[in-house]
Amino acid sequence: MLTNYLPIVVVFAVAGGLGIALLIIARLIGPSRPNPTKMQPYEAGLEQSAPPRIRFHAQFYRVALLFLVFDIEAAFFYPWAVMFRDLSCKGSLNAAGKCTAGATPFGMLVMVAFLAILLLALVFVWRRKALEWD
Amino acid sequence: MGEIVIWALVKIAILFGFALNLSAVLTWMERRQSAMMQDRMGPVKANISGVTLWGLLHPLADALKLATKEDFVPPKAHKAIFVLAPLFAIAPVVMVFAVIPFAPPVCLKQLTAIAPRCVAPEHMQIARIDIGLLYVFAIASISVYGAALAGWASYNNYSLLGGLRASAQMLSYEITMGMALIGTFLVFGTLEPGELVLRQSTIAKWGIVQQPLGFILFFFAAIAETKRAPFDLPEGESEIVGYFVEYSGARFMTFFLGEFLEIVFVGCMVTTIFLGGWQAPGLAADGLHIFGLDLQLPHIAVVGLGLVTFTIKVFIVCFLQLAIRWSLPRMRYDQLMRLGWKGMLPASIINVIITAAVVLWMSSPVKG
Amino acid sequence: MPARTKVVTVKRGLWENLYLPEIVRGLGVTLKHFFINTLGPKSKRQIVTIDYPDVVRELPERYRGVHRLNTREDGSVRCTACMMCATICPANCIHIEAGERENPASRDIEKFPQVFEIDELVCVVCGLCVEACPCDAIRMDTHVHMPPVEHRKDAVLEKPELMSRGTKSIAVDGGAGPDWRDKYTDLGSLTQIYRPDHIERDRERPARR
Amino acid sequence: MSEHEPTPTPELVTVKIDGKEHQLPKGKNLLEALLDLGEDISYFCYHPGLSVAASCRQCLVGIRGSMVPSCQTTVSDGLELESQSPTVLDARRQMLEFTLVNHPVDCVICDKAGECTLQRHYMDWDGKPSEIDHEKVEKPKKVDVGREIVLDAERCILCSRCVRFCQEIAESPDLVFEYRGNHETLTTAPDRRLDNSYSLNTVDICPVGALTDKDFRFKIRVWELYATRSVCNGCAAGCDTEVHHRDGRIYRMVPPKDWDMNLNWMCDDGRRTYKSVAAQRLTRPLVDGEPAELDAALAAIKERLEPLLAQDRGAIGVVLGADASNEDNFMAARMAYDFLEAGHVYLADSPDNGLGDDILRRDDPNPNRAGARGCARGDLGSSEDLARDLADHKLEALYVVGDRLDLSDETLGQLRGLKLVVVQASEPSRLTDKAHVVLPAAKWAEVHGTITRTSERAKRDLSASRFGRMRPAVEPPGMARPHWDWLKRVGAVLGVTVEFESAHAVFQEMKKQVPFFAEAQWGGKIPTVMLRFAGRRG
Amino acid sequence: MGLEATTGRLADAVAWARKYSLFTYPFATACCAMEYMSLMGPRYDVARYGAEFPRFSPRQADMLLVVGTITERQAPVLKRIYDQICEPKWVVSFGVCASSGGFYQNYTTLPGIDHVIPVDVYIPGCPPRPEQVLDALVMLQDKIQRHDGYSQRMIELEKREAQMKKKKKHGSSTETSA
Amino acid sequence: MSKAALDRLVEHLRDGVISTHAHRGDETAVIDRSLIRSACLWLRDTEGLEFNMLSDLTAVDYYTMGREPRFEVVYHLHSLTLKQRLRVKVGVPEEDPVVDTVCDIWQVANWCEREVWDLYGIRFKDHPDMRRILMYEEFDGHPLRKDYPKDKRQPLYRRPQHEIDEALAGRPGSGHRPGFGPRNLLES
Amino acid sequence: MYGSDRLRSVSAPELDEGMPTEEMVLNVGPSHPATHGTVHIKLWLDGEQVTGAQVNVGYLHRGFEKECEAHTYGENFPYTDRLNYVSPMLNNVGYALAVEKLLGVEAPERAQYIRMIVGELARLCDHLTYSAAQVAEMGAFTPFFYAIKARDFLWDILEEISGARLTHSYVRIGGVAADMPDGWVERTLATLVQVETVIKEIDTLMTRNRIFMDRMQNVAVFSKEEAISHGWTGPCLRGSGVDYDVRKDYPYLFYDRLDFEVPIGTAGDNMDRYLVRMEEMRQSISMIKQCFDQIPEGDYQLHDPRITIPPKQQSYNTIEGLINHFKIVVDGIEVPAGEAYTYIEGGNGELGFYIVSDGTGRPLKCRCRPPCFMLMTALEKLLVGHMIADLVPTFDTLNMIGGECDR
Repeated sequence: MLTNYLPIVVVFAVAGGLGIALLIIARLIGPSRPNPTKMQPYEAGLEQSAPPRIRFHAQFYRVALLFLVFDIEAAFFYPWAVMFRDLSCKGSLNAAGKCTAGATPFGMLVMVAFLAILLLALVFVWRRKALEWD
Repeated sequence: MGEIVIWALVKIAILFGFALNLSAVLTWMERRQSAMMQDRMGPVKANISGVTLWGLLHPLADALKLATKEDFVPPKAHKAIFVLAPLFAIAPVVMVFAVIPFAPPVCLKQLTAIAPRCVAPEHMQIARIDIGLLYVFAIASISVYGAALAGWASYNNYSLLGGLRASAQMLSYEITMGMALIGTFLVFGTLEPGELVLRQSTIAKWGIVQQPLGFILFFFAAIAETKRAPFDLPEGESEIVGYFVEYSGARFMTFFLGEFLEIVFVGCMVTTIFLGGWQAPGLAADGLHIFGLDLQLPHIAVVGLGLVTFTIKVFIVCFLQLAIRWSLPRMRYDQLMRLGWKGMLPASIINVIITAAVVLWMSSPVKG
Repeated sequence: MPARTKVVTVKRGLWENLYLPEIVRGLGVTLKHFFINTLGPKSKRQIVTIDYPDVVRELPERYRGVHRLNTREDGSVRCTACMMCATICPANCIHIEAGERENPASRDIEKFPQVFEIDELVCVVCGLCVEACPCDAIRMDTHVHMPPVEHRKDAVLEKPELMSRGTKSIAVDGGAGPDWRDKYTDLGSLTQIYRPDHIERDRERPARR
Repeated sequence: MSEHEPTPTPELVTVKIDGKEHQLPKGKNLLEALLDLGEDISYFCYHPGLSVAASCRQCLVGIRGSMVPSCQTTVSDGLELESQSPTVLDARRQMLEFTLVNHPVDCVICDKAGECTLQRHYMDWDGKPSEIDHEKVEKPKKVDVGREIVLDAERCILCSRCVRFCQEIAESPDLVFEYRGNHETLTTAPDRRLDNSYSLNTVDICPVGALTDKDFRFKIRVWELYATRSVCNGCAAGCDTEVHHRDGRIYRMVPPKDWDMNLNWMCDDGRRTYKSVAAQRLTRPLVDGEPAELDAALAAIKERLEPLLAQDRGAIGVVLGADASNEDNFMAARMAYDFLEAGHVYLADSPDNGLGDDILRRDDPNPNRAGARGCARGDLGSSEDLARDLADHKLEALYVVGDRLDLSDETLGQLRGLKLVVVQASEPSRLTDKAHVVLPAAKWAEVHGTITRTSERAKRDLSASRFGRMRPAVEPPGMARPHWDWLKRVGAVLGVTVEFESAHAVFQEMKKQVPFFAEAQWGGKIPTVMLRFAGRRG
Repeated sequence: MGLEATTGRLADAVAWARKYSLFTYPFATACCAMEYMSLMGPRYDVARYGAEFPRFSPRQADMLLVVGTITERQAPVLKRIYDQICEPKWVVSFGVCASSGGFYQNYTTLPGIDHVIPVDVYIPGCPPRPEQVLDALVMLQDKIQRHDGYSQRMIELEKREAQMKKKKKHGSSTETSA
Repeated sequence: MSKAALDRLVEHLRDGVISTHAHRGDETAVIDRSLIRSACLWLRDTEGLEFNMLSDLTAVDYYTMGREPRFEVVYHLHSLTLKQRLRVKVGVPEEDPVVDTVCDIWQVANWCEREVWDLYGIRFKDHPDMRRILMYEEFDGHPLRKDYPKDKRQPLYRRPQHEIDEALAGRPGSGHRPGFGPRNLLES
Repeated sequence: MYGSDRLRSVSAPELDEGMPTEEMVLNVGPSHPATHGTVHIKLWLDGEQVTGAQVNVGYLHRGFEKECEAHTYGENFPYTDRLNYVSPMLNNVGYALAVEKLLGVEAPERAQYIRMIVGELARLCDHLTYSAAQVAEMGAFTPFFYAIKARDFLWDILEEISGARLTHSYVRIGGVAADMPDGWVERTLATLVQVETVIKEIDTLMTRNRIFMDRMQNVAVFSKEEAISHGWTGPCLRGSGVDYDVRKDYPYLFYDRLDFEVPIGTAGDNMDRYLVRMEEMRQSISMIKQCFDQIPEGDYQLHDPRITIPPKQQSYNTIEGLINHFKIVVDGIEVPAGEAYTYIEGGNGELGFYIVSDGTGRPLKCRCRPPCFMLMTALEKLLVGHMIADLVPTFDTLNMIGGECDR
C-alpha cells in the first residue's frame, strides 16, 4: 500500500516548491537598501539591551519533556481507540457495530491501567508543581 | 504509478486551489467580518478602474505588496534557519491537507447515473491512508518549528520570547488535541478521514453529537494550535510584537499565509471529524431527501452538492474562529498552560474514559 | 441621603470558571452586531462609518477650520495688521507685515497687512485669533479643514488664498457711530464668539451634503 | 522742575489723606508727593520734566468738597484731601469718559497701543462701556508735521505735553493748539515744523498715539518688542537707552522710563544709531581680501607677526579704537604694551563735529575716547601721527581695533608696504580693503561692556555712572565677535594665555589694573524683557 | 533593485498593490494618538483603504505614521525606527507637532520631524480631523502610484550613481584597452 | 486647607517657621530648610494632623522677582483621613541648592524630587536615585530655571543640515522666525 | 530601578536547582504597542517572569510649564488641553478654577454647570478610551471599536459646543467661551443613551469573561497604605478601597448639588480599577442628566473688563470696548501676586494646578499636579513578580497619559 503514500510525496514537493517559490520571487523583485541601523535588531526603538542568546528558563524544557511523555503515550491510544470495539467483543462485530457475542472489559481495562499510569504521571508532575507557570 | 501522480496533481490542484483561495478569501473575510461586527465598513476602496469586488481586491494587493517588499535578513540572525523557518511554517500545513476528503467518492464512469455502485470509486482526498489522522498529527507538529525557529533565529529578544511561547503552547495543546480526538476514534473506530466522513451519514451520527466535549476540546486546542486569539501569545502584538518581528515581505507573508491556511485546515478538520464532512442532511447517494423533498440527482450533482456542503461547513467553522478571534482577550502564558495541562488534558482523558465506557456499554449485545 | 460610596466587585463562580458560557454571551453580542449589519433591515444597521471622500459630513457651526480673511465693502482686506491675532497665537503661526496705504482717503484706514501668512502646519487650531480679532477680519468658520501637503512651504497660506474664502463683514471700521447699539439689536446675541452675526456667509455658503 | 540737585531737606508737614495722616515735604507738588506715597492716581498732562499745565484734570483730588487737580496744588500744612473716595474716583472716571468721547476707535492701527497711557488709565479707572452717544469730532489724520513725526490730531487728548516740551526743553516752540472747545486741535506753529533735534521725545511723552515716529510707524507692535538696557554710542555723552528689538533686529531706541542722567530724553540722531547695527557688516575673517576660516585667519597673523616679534618690536603699531568698549581697549592696550611691546600706540577717533548743545549732545562723536585714553599708558598718537609714522616707514605692522581709523588715500596706499595690517572692524571700509587680515567685530548692541561717558551730568553725579554699560540686544552676524575676544584669540595663537571667560572678567581685571577705572562698576543685572510683560507701560 | 528597475505596467500594478496595502507603523506619542484611534475606529475606518494593520515591527511596515509630538529625547528613537523600516517606505507626519513642533517651541520639542527623517506628507491640524488624515492617505496613494516618495527617489538616485560609476569604470577600461 | 493644622505646626516648630500666610484660603507655612524632614514626619504621624499623602512636590524659581532665596520647594500635604490640606515651603538658595529628601516618608516623593532636580537643579540629600527623569541624561542645565532660555535646544540627533534645508525649502514656516528674543535673559 | 535584589520566585525549586537561568533584559518602549504614549520600561526577565523593572518616563516632556510661563493666562488654555489629552475639558476646567481662585472671582452659575457637564463628558471620554485601550491591548478588538464609536459620538457633542473634536480650548477664565448651542441638550441626552448601550456591551463582552477576569483579578494588587504613600488618587486609589473623590470630599463647582455615589474597589487589583471606571461612567451619565435638570438660565461668562474680552460688537464699535479688548489680549489678565493650588477630580485623579503669580499677565509658575505621574511611580513595584503579559493590563489600568505624566 505504499502507493497510497505517493500522493503525499507529490504534496510534499508541491508544498516545498510553493514556499521556495515565494521566497525566491521576493528575493528577485524586492528593493534592497540596507543601512547600518536597519541591520540591527528591532527593540522598540532602542538598541538591543542584551543579546538574545541566553539560557532560557527551565520551564520551557520541562514543557518539552512533558510533551514527549504525553504525546508518545497518547500515540498509543490511537490504535487502541480504533480497535476498541474489537477488543471489547468476545466475538466479532455485526454491521451495526454491536457485538455478536458478549462484551468484554478487556480492552477497557488494559487502557484504564495504562491511563492510570499516565494519570499518575500527570498527578505527579502536578503535585511537584511542574505545571505551575507563575 | 503515473496515473496516481496525475490524479494526485489534479486533486492537489482542486484542494490547494480551494485552500489557498479560501485563505485569501479568509483574510478578506476576517477584515470584512470583523468590520461588520464592529459597526464599520471594512476594506472596500481597492479598485481596478472602479471595480472593487466588495473589497476582495485587498488581499490581492496585500499579497502583491508583500511579495515586492524589501527582502530582509538580519545580519546577526542565523541565516539558514531564518530562511527556512517560514517554510516550516507553511509546508506542513499544506501537506496535511492531503488527507482531507472534500467531496463524496466519485465514480468516474457513471457520472450521470443515479446512485451508482462503483467498484473502485475515486476518493476525493489526495491521499487515502489508513493512519490519516495520525499523519495529520505527525506533520502538524512540525509546524511548531516554524514559529520556534523563527523566534530563535531572528536574534531578537521579542521574537525569542515569541518563539519560546509558541513552542511551549503548541506542544502543550498538541497533546490535548490528540487526546480530544480519541473519543471520536473510539466511536467511529477509524483513523482514516474519508472513512470517518462516511460513517457520519446522519446528523445524529455526526461527531459533534456523539462527542460534544471532544468537539469543544478539539476546537479550542486547534485554535490554540493556529496561534490565534485568544491564544495568540506567540504573536502577542501588544506585549512582545511577535515571533516574526524581524521578518519582512514575502517571508512575513508566508507566516501570514500559513496562519490562514491553518485556519482553513482547522475548518476542514472540524468539518471532517465532527460535522460530517461533505455529508449533508438529506443528501444521499441518489439525491436529496429532506423536508419531504424527494429529488433524484445524478451522481455528479451529488458530488457537487457534497463539495458545496463541505465548503459551507468549512466556512462556518472559519467564521466561528474569526468571531472568537475578534471578541476575546488574549490569555496569559501561565493561564494558557494551566488551561491546557490542568483543564483540557484531564478533561480529554476523562472524555476518553467515559466514551470508552459508553462504547463498551453500547457495543454489548442487545439484551433480548 | 443615598449611599456615599458603592462597592464594585465581580463575583466569580462556576459559571465564570467554565469559560464557555460567558464566551458565548460575548460572542452573542458581537454576532448580533454582525448579523444585524449584514442581514438586518437597512434601518437597523448600525454601521456608523462615514465613507469620507464620497460622503462629507456636515461640520458643526462652531467648527474651527482653515482660516479666512474677511473683506470690506470695497473688497479690500479688513485686517488692519493690528497684530492681535499674532500676539495671542500661542504657536506664533501668524506672520503679518504691516504696510501703509500711500494716499488713503480721509477716513480710510491707512494701515493694512502687506504680508499676511498663516502657517497651517504650526497652527494649533485653538481659535484664540478669532477671539482676539477686533476687526472681524480673521475667522475660522470656513467649514473646510486644511488639506494635507507634501512640502512644508505649501502649508503657508498667504493673503490672497485667505481672502478667497473671505466674505464681506458687516462690522464697521472705527465704529458704526453712536447708535451702533440700535443697528445690531436685531442680530441676536452680540456676544457670540465663534459666530458673531454673520448673515451673508450663511446665505452664500452652499449646502453641503 | 526736577533737576536732581541736592536740595536742603524740606520741612515736613502733616497732610491728611483719606482720613489718614502722612508727613509730606512742604511745598512739594501734591501729585508727586502722592505718587511717592504709592497712591494710585491717574494723570495725563503732568510730566516731571515739564511745567505744570493741569489741562487734563485727571489727577483730581477732593479738597474741602471740591475737585482740584493735584498737580497744580502744593503740599501745605494741615491739608486734608480725599484721594480714593468714591466721589473722587467717580470724578476721575468721568474725566476719563470725557477724554474718550472724541477719541477714535483706533487702537488697531495706533502705534501707541500697548504703551498708551489712555489705555492703561481706562483699564485702571473706568472699565465700563461708554454711556455717551455722541458723534465723534473729525480732525485731521496723518499730518506730516516734521522730519521724523506724523500727527494724528483725532487721537490727541490735548494734554499739551509736547507743546511744553518744545518750548521748555527743546526751546523751539514748534507746536501749538488751534481752535477751542470740542474742536481744539494740535498743530504746528505757523511757518514752523516739528524739526528740532529732540523732536522724537514728543512721541515718547505723548500719552496717546497722536504723535508717531515715521521710522517706527507700523513696523511692529510695541508689545512684541524685547527691551535691553544699553548705552547710546552716538556721541561721547553716553546716554542710557533701551534698545527695543525682536528676532535679531533692532526696531528703535528709546530713553529708559526710569530717571537717570539723561532725564527722559534722547536726541533724534542718537535714536537712529541703531541703523548702523543692521548695516552692511563683516561676517567672516578675511585674509588678503579672501574669506577665510577663523583658524586660518589667526594662523596668518601668527605666521606674519612672529618674525617681526623676533626682530623689531618697535615697528609694530597698535591702534586703539574710540568706538570700542573699555574692555576692548584694555585688552588692546595690554597687548600693545605688555606683550607686543609695540613701539607705537595710537588712538583712532573721529574729530569733533560741533553738534553739541547744552541739553544732552556732545561735540565729540566718539563714544569712548575717554575710555581709550584711560587705558593708555602715556600719550596716544593721533591718526595724523600714524600717517606721519607710516610715511616715515617707522612701522612694519599695524593692528587696528575699531572702525574709526580714517586715513587718507595716500596713507592707505602706504599700508600696502607693511608686512602685516590686522584690522578688527565691524563694517567694510577703505581700510579693511587694504588690510591683510580682517577680523569681523561685533558692534555695541551685540556685546557686553562698558564705555566711559562724558556728559555734563556724568561729571557732576556719582562717579560710578561715568561708565555706561552696554548689553547685547542682538547676536553678532556670522562669525563676528567682540574685540576683546579676538584679541584674546590672537594672543592665544601668539602664545599668550590670558583666559578671560567673559567681558565681565576682562572688566574685573581692568578695574584692578588701571587706576582710571578703579571706581567703575559693571552695573546691575537688568534682564532683557518682553515689553508685553515688562510691567505696566503707558 | 529588481522590480524597481522595471517600469510600465508591472510597476504600476505593484504600485497599485502598495497603495492599497499600507501597513502602518504608528509612532504614536501624544494627543494625536487619540485621533489615530478614531481614525481606526468605526466612524472613519481607515480600513476602507486597506491601511488598518498597525505593524509594530518596522520590517513589515510601509508607512511610518508619526503621530504626535516628537521630543528631542525621542528623535534618535524615531530615526532608528525609520532606518529599520524596510523599503519601500513612506513617512506621514500626523499633526502639527510632528510637522513643525506646533506651539511647543521650546527646549525639548523637535521643530518638526523633518529635522530627523524625511517626510512625504504633512497633515496639519492639532490634532487633525480623521478626514484630514484620510485626505493625506489619498494623497500618499497618489504619490505611490506616481512611484514617488523620498525613499524611492533615493533608490533611484543610488541606482543612477551606481550605473554612472559602472559606466565610468567600463569607459575607463575601454579607454585603456583601446 | 486647614487653619488648625497650620497653628499646630507653628506651635510645634516655633522659630523654625519663617512665615505663614493663607492667601485665598491656602494655609501655607514657610519653614526652615533644615527642618523639613522632621516637620514632615511629624505632620504625617501626629494624631489630628495625619497628613498621610503628599499631594504634590514642586519648586518655584523666583529669579525674575529677584527674591532671596531664589528657589522655594513646595510641599502640598493632604490628609485623607481628616480631609485637610496644608502647604509647606522651604526656601533654597541658589548657591547651595540642597534639601533633605522626604522620599522615605512618602514614596511618591521619589519621582517628584527627581523631577525637581531635573528641572530646577535642586538636589535632595539622601535620595536613593538622583537621576534625571523627564529630560535625557545628555541634557545640560535645568530647563525650568528662569535663566534657561525657553527655546535653547540640545539635539540628540539631527539630519545633515543640507537635508533639513532641502526639506524646509528655505522656509521653515513663518511661525519659526529665528528668535534672539529672550535668549540673553542671563547676564554674562 | 525597583527590584534590584531580583526577587526570584521560581515554581519548582527542586527542578530548577543547579539550573541557573540567564536573565533576559528587554526594552519595552519607547515605541511599543503596549506603551501607548511613550514610556520606556526596561524589564529583567526570568523566562516570562519579571524580576526587575525600571520605568523611564519623560519621553513626552513638552515643556508645559515653560510654555505657560511664557504665555498669558488666557493663552494657556490650549496647553492645558494637551495635558491629559483624553479629557481636555477637565484640564481646562481645572486650570480655569485655579486662575479664578487666584483672581478671587467665580464664574456665573450657568457657566459652572456647563463646566460640570463638559467635564463629565470628558470623563466619559477618558474612561471610554481607557477601556478601549485596556481591551484592545489584551487582544479583544471588538469592544475597542465599540468604545471608540461611543467616544466619537461624545466628541461630536463636544465639538458642537466647543468647535474642536479633541483640543477644545473651550473654558475661559470667568466662564466658558460660548453658550450651549440650540438643541444641544437633546442631542447630548440622545448620545448618552447610545453610550450607555456601548458600556453595557463592553460589560457583557468583558467583565465576567473568565479570560479577562484571570488576567485582571489578583494582578498588580496595591494596598491602601501603599497607594496613599504613592500619592495615588482617582479611580486607582478608589480601586484600592480608599474612599476619596474630590467631587465628594472637596466639592467644587456644584458637585455638592448632585446625587452620585463613589465607586470603591476591595482588592486593589487591576479588576477593581477597571470596575471602578466602568461604574464611574454610569455615575457620570447620571450626573450629566442631573446637571441638565438643574442648569439655570443666565450668563455663561463673567462681564468683568479685567478678566473677559468684551462682547465683539463693543470691541468693533466703541473705543472703550476696543481698549478693553486690547489690554486683555496684550497684557493678559493681570492676576494679583500670590499663589493658589486648586484640585479637581480629573480623569485619573486629583488634577491639581498650582499657580504662582507675580502680578503680571503671565504666571510665574504654573504647575500641574499630574495624577498619572503619581500613579506611574508605583509601576515598577506593580510589575515585579508578575509575568511580562501582566505589564499590559497593569499599565493600562494606571491609564498613563503621556501628556499629563511628562507634561
